Amino acid sequence: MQQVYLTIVLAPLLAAVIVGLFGKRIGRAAAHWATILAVGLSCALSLYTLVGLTLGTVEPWNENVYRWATVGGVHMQIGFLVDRLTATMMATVTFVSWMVHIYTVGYMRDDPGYQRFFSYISLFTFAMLMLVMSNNFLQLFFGWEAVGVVSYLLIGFWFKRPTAIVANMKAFLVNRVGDFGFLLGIAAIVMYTGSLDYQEVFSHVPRLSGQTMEIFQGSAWSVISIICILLFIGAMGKSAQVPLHVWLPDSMEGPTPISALIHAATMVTAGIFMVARMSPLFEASETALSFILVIGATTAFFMGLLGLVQNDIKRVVAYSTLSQLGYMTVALGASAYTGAIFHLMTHAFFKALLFLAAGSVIIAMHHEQDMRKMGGLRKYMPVTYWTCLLGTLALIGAPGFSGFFSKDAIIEAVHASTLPGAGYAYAAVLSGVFVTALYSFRLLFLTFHGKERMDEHTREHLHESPLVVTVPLVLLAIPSVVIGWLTEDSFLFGGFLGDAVQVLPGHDVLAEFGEHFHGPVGFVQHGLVGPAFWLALAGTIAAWFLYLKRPDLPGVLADKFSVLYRLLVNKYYFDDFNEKVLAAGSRGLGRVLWRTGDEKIIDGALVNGSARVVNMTAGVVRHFQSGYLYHYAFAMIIGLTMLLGWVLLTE
Amino acid sequence: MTTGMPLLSLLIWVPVLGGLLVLGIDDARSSVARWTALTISLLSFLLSLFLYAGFNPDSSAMQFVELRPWIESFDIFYQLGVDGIALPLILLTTFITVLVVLAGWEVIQKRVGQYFAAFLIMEGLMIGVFASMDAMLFYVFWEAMLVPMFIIIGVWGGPRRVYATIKFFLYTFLGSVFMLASLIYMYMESGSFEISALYALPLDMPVQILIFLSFLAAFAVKVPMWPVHTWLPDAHVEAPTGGSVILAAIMLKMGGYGFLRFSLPITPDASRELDWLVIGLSLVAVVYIGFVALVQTDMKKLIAYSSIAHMGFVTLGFFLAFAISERGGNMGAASMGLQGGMVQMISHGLISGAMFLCVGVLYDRMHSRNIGDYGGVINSMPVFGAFMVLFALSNAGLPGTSGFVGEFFVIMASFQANFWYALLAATTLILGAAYTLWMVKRVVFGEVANDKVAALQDVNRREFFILGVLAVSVLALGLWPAPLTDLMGSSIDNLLHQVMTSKLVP
Amino acid sequence: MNFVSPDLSPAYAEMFVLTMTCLVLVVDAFLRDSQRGITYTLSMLTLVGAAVITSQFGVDARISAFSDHFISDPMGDILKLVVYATTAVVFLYSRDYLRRNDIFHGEFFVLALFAMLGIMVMVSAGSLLSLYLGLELLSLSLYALVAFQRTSTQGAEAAMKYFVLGAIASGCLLYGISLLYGMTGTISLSGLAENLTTADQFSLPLLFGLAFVVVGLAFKFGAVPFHAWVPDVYQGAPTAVTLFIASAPKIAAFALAIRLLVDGLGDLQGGWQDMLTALAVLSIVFGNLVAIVQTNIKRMLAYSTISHVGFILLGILTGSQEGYAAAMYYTIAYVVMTTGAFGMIMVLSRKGFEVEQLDDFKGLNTRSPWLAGLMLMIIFSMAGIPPFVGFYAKLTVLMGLVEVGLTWLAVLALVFSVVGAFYYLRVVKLMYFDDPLDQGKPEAATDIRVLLSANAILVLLLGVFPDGLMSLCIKVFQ
Amino acid sequence: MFTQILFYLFATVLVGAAIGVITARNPVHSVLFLVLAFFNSAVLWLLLGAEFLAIVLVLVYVGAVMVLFLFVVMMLDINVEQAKSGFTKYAPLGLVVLVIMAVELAQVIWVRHMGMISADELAPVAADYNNTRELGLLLYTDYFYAFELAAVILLVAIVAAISLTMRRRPGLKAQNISSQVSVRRQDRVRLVKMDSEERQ
Amino acid sequence: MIGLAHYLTLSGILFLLAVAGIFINRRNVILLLMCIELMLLAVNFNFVAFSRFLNNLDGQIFVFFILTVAAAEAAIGLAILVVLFRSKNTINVEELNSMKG
Repeated sequence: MQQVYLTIVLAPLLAAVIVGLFGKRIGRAAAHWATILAVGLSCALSLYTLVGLTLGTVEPWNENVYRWATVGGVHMQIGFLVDRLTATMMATVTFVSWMVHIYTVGYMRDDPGYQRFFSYISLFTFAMLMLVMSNNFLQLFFGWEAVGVVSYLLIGFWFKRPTAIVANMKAFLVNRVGDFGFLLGIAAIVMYTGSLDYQEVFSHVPRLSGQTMEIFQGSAWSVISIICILLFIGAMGKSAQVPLHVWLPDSMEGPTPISALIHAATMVTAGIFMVARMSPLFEASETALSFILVIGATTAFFMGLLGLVQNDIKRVVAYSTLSQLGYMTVALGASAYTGAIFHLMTHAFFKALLFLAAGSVIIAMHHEQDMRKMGGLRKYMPVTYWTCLLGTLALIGAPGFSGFFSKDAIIEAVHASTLPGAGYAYAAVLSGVFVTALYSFRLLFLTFHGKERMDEHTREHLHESPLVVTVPLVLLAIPSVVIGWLTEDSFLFGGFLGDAVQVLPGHDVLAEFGEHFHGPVGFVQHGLVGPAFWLALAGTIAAWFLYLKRPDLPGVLADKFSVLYRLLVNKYYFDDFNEKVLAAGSRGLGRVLWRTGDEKIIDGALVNGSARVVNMTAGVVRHFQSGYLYHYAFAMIIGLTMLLGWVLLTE
Repeated sequence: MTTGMPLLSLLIWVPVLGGLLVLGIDDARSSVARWTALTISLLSFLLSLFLYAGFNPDSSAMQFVELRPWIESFDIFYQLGVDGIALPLILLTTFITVLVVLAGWEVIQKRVGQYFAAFLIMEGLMIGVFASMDAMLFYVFWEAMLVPMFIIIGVWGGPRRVYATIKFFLYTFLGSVFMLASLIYMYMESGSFEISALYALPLDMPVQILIFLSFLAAFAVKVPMWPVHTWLPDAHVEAPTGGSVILAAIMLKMGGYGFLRFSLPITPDASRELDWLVIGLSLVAVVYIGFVALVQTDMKKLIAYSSIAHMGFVTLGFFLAFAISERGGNMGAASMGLQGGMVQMISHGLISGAMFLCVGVLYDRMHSRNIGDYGGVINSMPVFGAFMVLFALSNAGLPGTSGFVGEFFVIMASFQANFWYALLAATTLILGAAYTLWMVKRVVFGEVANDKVAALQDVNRREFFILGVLAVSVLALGLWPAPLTDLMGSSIDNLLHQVMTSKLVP
Repeated sequence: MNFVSPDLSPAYAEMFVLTMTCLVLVVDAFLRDSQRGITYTLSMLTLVGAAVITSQFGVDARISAFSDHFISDPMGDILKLVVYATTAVVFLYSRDYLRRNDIFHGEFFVLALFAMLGIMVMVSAGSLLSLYLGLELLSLSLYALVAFQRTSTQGAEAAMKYFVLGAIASGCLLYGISLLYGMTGTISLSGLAENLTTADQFSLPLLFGLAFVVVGLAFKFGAVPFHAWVPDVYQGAPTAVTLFIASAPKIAAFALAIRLLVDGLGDLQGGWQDMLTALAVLSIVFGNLVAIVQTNIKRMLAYSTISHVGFILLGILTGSQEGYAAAMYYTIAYVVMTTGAFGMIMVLSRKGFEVEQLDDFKGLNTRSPWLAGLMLMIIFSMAGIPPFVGFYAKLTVLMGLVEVGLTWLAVLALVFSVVGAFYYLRVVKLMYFDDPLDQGKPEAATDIRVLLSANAILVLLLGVFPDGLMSLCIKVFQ
Repeated sequence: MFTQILFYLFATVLVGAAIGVITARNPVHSVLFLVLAFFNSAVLWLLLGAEFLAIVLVLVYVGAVMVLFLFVVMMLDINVEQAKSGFTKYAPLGLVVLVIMAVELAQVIWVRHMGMISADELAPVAADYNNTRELGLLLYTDYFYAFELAAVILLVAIVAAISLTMRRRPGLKAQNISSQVSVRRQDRVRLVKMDSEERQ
Repeated sequence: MIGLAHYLTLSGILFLLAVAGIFINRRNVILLLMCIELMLLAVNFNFVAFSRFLNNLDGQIFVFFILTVAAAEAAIGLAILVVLFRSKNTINVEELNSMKG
């Protein structure tokens, strides 16, 4: 199987390298064919693997490919761990990626950086696969940063746009903050287990659970909690959890396929995947789980709220992504790892769908993204509209749609959780459902329904997107609708992920939950009576009322609750804080250290100062050489006197 | 082990004598000078490959040993040899020199022969430093190096070159005279300048501390460590591209090498006693310099500051062993720290060299190093932009590039020494990315800033080759550092053993 | 009382030089100005002959002659050979220079040879009297040489200063000698040494005598605070004379120190060590500092000499054989470097263009890369940068210091050599980094160029292979 | 007793003469005071029994060297008024140094010599002792080498004096081309930096 | 009796006066030359006295040579003086400072 896995990983890389280096020479068509074929191959093989693993025809795989380095007795390897969890991720990643590749052919048709774009997204696929298929922390970190870099490149794809190149730097730096914690977490792991290999590390967990370390003098911190929290800080960066979420909305500066691929479906879920992968570790630390729970819940609710006031179509989707990532994180905190992964998967499909639909709209609107200038697009772009509607329904968790299964499972899991913070989390995710429905339908109504608010010229050219755009929409809409039916049972309750996810018996909220329900139908029945469904419905109705029935109301509300409104519009002032306090502070500090520390004190006072002192002394001393004979003689006589005096004194 | 050929001597003297040869070629025949210089540098590179081929990485002993009497009156020998610590640095030296010769190919138009001669002579002397097994021989090479560097910066440098080069010279000279005093003192105690004899010399704690401090003065200036770093930005800014490259890629490594070869094994107890000092200064370098780099407006200065910060990792990695052993930690981690420092040196050699070459490429076209004069370079120079971004990312320690490896090892190791060490060291993840990418953002990306930028020509074949070779090495080392770490492994372990053995007289 | 005819063989060289000098004097008196070449050739022959004789009659161990007034030993032989070589180099460098300045007179050669004879006498002195006479022979010739260019106001002024201060110094020296004589009753160095072993070493009059003697010695060296003549004489004298004064007499001063302090007053080491320490420290500090602010190259080199003298004194004050050897090595290295430096100044001078100011070195690398390269080596050698001989000179001295436990002095000396590096670097800076003020190419004769090259390359070669000279110096003190 | 009186008498005059040498305004007076000092010294040396040296001092020194001095002083015809500048502000410092030195010398001669300089009696001499003869014997045997050197020194003095002072054609006002050509810019042209004048 | 110390004292006074003459007076150079003669006289006193009290003729021989050398020295000194006067037209010590620093 190693060849298969290597092929899965290397095919996109190879395509990326070829297209990247020789893109200009081989031309556009060759570029997209090369990458699409390569990623398609990966996708096919990933599906083959997934199916094989599901059916049991393929054994889980955990072997090293090559030795990266051996340092200080630690063997650092590059290798693959392929089990059902990995395979699920592989399949999701490659499938979404493949769709995006195809979609890009249409979306980027006229862009001068066509080849470069294909190279990047192929490279991204490679990096993401390295991340998910890794069997050790080193490679995980490699993939982790590599996806970050590709994301950096892609957000800044239109490098002429000032906003884009600010956004990509911001994305990279904020991610780096997360990685900072992540790397320290890895360091802690190496310290306490002496290994980077997952299995070996996990085998040390029982030994570690009692250990403490001193961070401040005399304080004892649980080692495992420290490790988990540090790792989770990494996940917060990558999966855009509060307060490291600030980069994600800005990342919408990148082309839409990127938003779909990276900033909705795959990269941002890396953190979720990572925590799930590390479940044996996280299970050992309730502190860390509580922390995750609270962070996730905060993100889920408060980021959703921001979606309400955004006018940029992609930004709404982006905030929705943030909020959904919060849901996944909450699931992790509640030990419902499978729930998180399940939501990850469903979300990947419907969110990619939503993004691509938004992209389709944007194409039609000639790269206009402001929803206030849209409206009534339904009749011009029916395919887009219908797929978008399906995606929206999935997102808000309409019963029967894929999002319903995963989201309900999460809500129930949180409900069942007994960890500190679970109550807050439950309240947050429930209210989140309402908010989700509200902003989702707000988007739908503002875009596709109501008055046509675009200018004449645009209206005349409105038409449905070409097939390369709509086909992926349709292909993504299918799983968005049905995947829950197909997989819910085995995924959530059937132990599909097997040993890949470990849950302590006391934490196993999903199992508890699963005992009451049997099959998707049961699940749907349960959902119809739960509070979530009613909240979603309420949200939908509210959206209808506010944006179709009384379009003047939102403005009135905004005036009335202007404090709250400004808070939301300014995104809780996170950006301002970062820009005005952190960034400006750093620059100010740097300037002080440079101008004062380096230039004034070290260089000015010490280095040049001593040079000046030497020079001044020399300037003074030279006057002893006055040119007068009697001074010279005097000096000699004084010297003589000194010598004689010295003899007298020491004798 | 010995191939019968005095390979190390050849490596030292071929470039030196070749340099003298090139020196004799007058300006009228500058292309002869260029080709001769290139041939000689390639020859040295080839020789160093032979060295690599014949090296046995499993042995920690000195290999390719040559021993000849030199100054018999004082038992000073012409004694050469390499171990796993010196060899990579020698390879780096010969490799970079080839690139530097190429980099100066068209750019240098005045006193061509002298220019290339200076670099070739530098090369020989630098190899001499790495290959010396006799402390006095080491010192002679160490100091002699100042002369060509002084000339390089001063003759082909920028407008403030005089200030920069004299500052550079006096700074480093002042640092190394203290080392000389220590060496003489130890000679008086042991009767030999042989480095291995100095290892075996028992020393009292107060003496060790003095010796340690004097070594610190020499090496810290070279590395350079905060607060004796201020010569570096000036020197870099004023030096011609080739000079900056050599300075950053190799000369800074001398300091690190000195710590490994002298400070740690000769004064292990003082190192243990004063490890906080070095670690503290290293961390200051990482954090403080990181902030300073952030606000630079001159590209070369920015890279120079980034060099200081990166070299902070080297010294940090070297001195972790004591804290680790005091915590009863795993000595593997100590070795990881040392290895990390070494890898960081090699990698920094490649990356900083590449960064300076990139700036050189721009400078040759625009005659400005000011970040504000650029913007949107990638529009007119896409290939160059790609290289620049790649090197910038490696500079920021991206996994998969060599810049990551050393930092990774050092952070791993420092965590085992002290949580806070690791925490501060890891800030480089953020700061390093911040200052590098911010520069990239302002220089490479964006709308074309002005007509001059719009008129820029993309890299030519020669430049493409240089940057390409460096890019490949940076990636190769990042994706598979094992060959390098294996090369050093046993020597590092041997060194660690030496460092952990107290020399105090019981 | 019968007259015992003394064995003259140890002094053959001196006799030869004296005879030849008289011959030169007489021959020159009958020559027309256009025939001065003969004087020059004869003087060179004198040196060659002296070298042959000295090497032929060289001794392996110390012998004394002329009732102990004369000593012949290996150190003396080596020093004499160096002096011959130095003088020859001086003559060669000076020839064109003298011609250009219309002072190509026989007296120059005669006086220089007399001065050299004085040095030889000092080198071989076995008593305080012959030391004194040798010193005066040297000094009187030098006084005259400094004023030799009679049209030069500065030369006369310098000569006057040199003369007055020199006379004061020899007055002090004599006063010291008189005290030493009074306390020991002998003026022979060996007798002095013999009497001192029994005498009370801490007797105040003896130490006073020592102090006075040290003054004379320090003056000859040009050590601070008895250095004041050095810059003025270096600047004021014609460069040819400066070259001579800067080189050969330093060997005499070294010999004076060894003969007087080591051979004669070795037992008073406790006394003179401290005195020399003070002088050395002052010299190194003052010389290096004031050199920084100089604009005249000759004057700068004068201060540089003062600092070098400090190093030589450091070697002597160790009181160990290694230290003496180091000082000797340093002295010889210094002489090699300084002849090169002044030789360069003369080579660069042209008819009507005297290189005096540091700025005259500007852009030398563009005008003549080869000469610039040579000067570079000399300058870096003076700064003590390996692989040039100046480094090893410093190194041996420092090793001597550390060996006797004077590490602090070593460190101090090192730190100030860093300060000193600054003004040396400035010369390199002028030559390499600056643009030339004029484009004229140096027009020195081929033999002078060859000699200059050899001189500078010797600076390098002695650095790359330092052992030969070093072991020679060590051997003579064993 | 008589010798004591003689000693004090001549010593006093000697010191007085020495003071005269350094304080006389007119150089001619100084020379004459110096001559007086030498005469007194010669007498004191006679008291010590160094007859030969006493005679030499008078004959050689006073007779030749001092005359030479006088000659030069007269020849150069120095303006007495111009040369009269007296003591300067450094004089107090100089006096301090002198006092210190005097104290130091007094220490070694009178206070702390530890008996080494306390000899009161001249060594007795034989009846047929002839100072000149004894010196002569030594001079041409043991001091043969030194004697030769002294001769060389005198030769040097001759050569030097002649070469320095002999002018081949006195009074010739010839043009010195070399010195004209070698004039440097800074010897001739003085660049003066001035503020430009205010416009009226 | 008149002892050795008396002579040494006398010599010391002469020496001091010579020194004083050198740097207290700032008149012409000839005076400096005379002070040097005075200094040598002091030295000679020392030698003669020591020689007599030690009953050792070396000292007197030394004086003989000092006298010789002093004569030569005076000749050269005066010759330089003449040269100086010719070129500068002054022998005022105050004006001999064209080189300094």
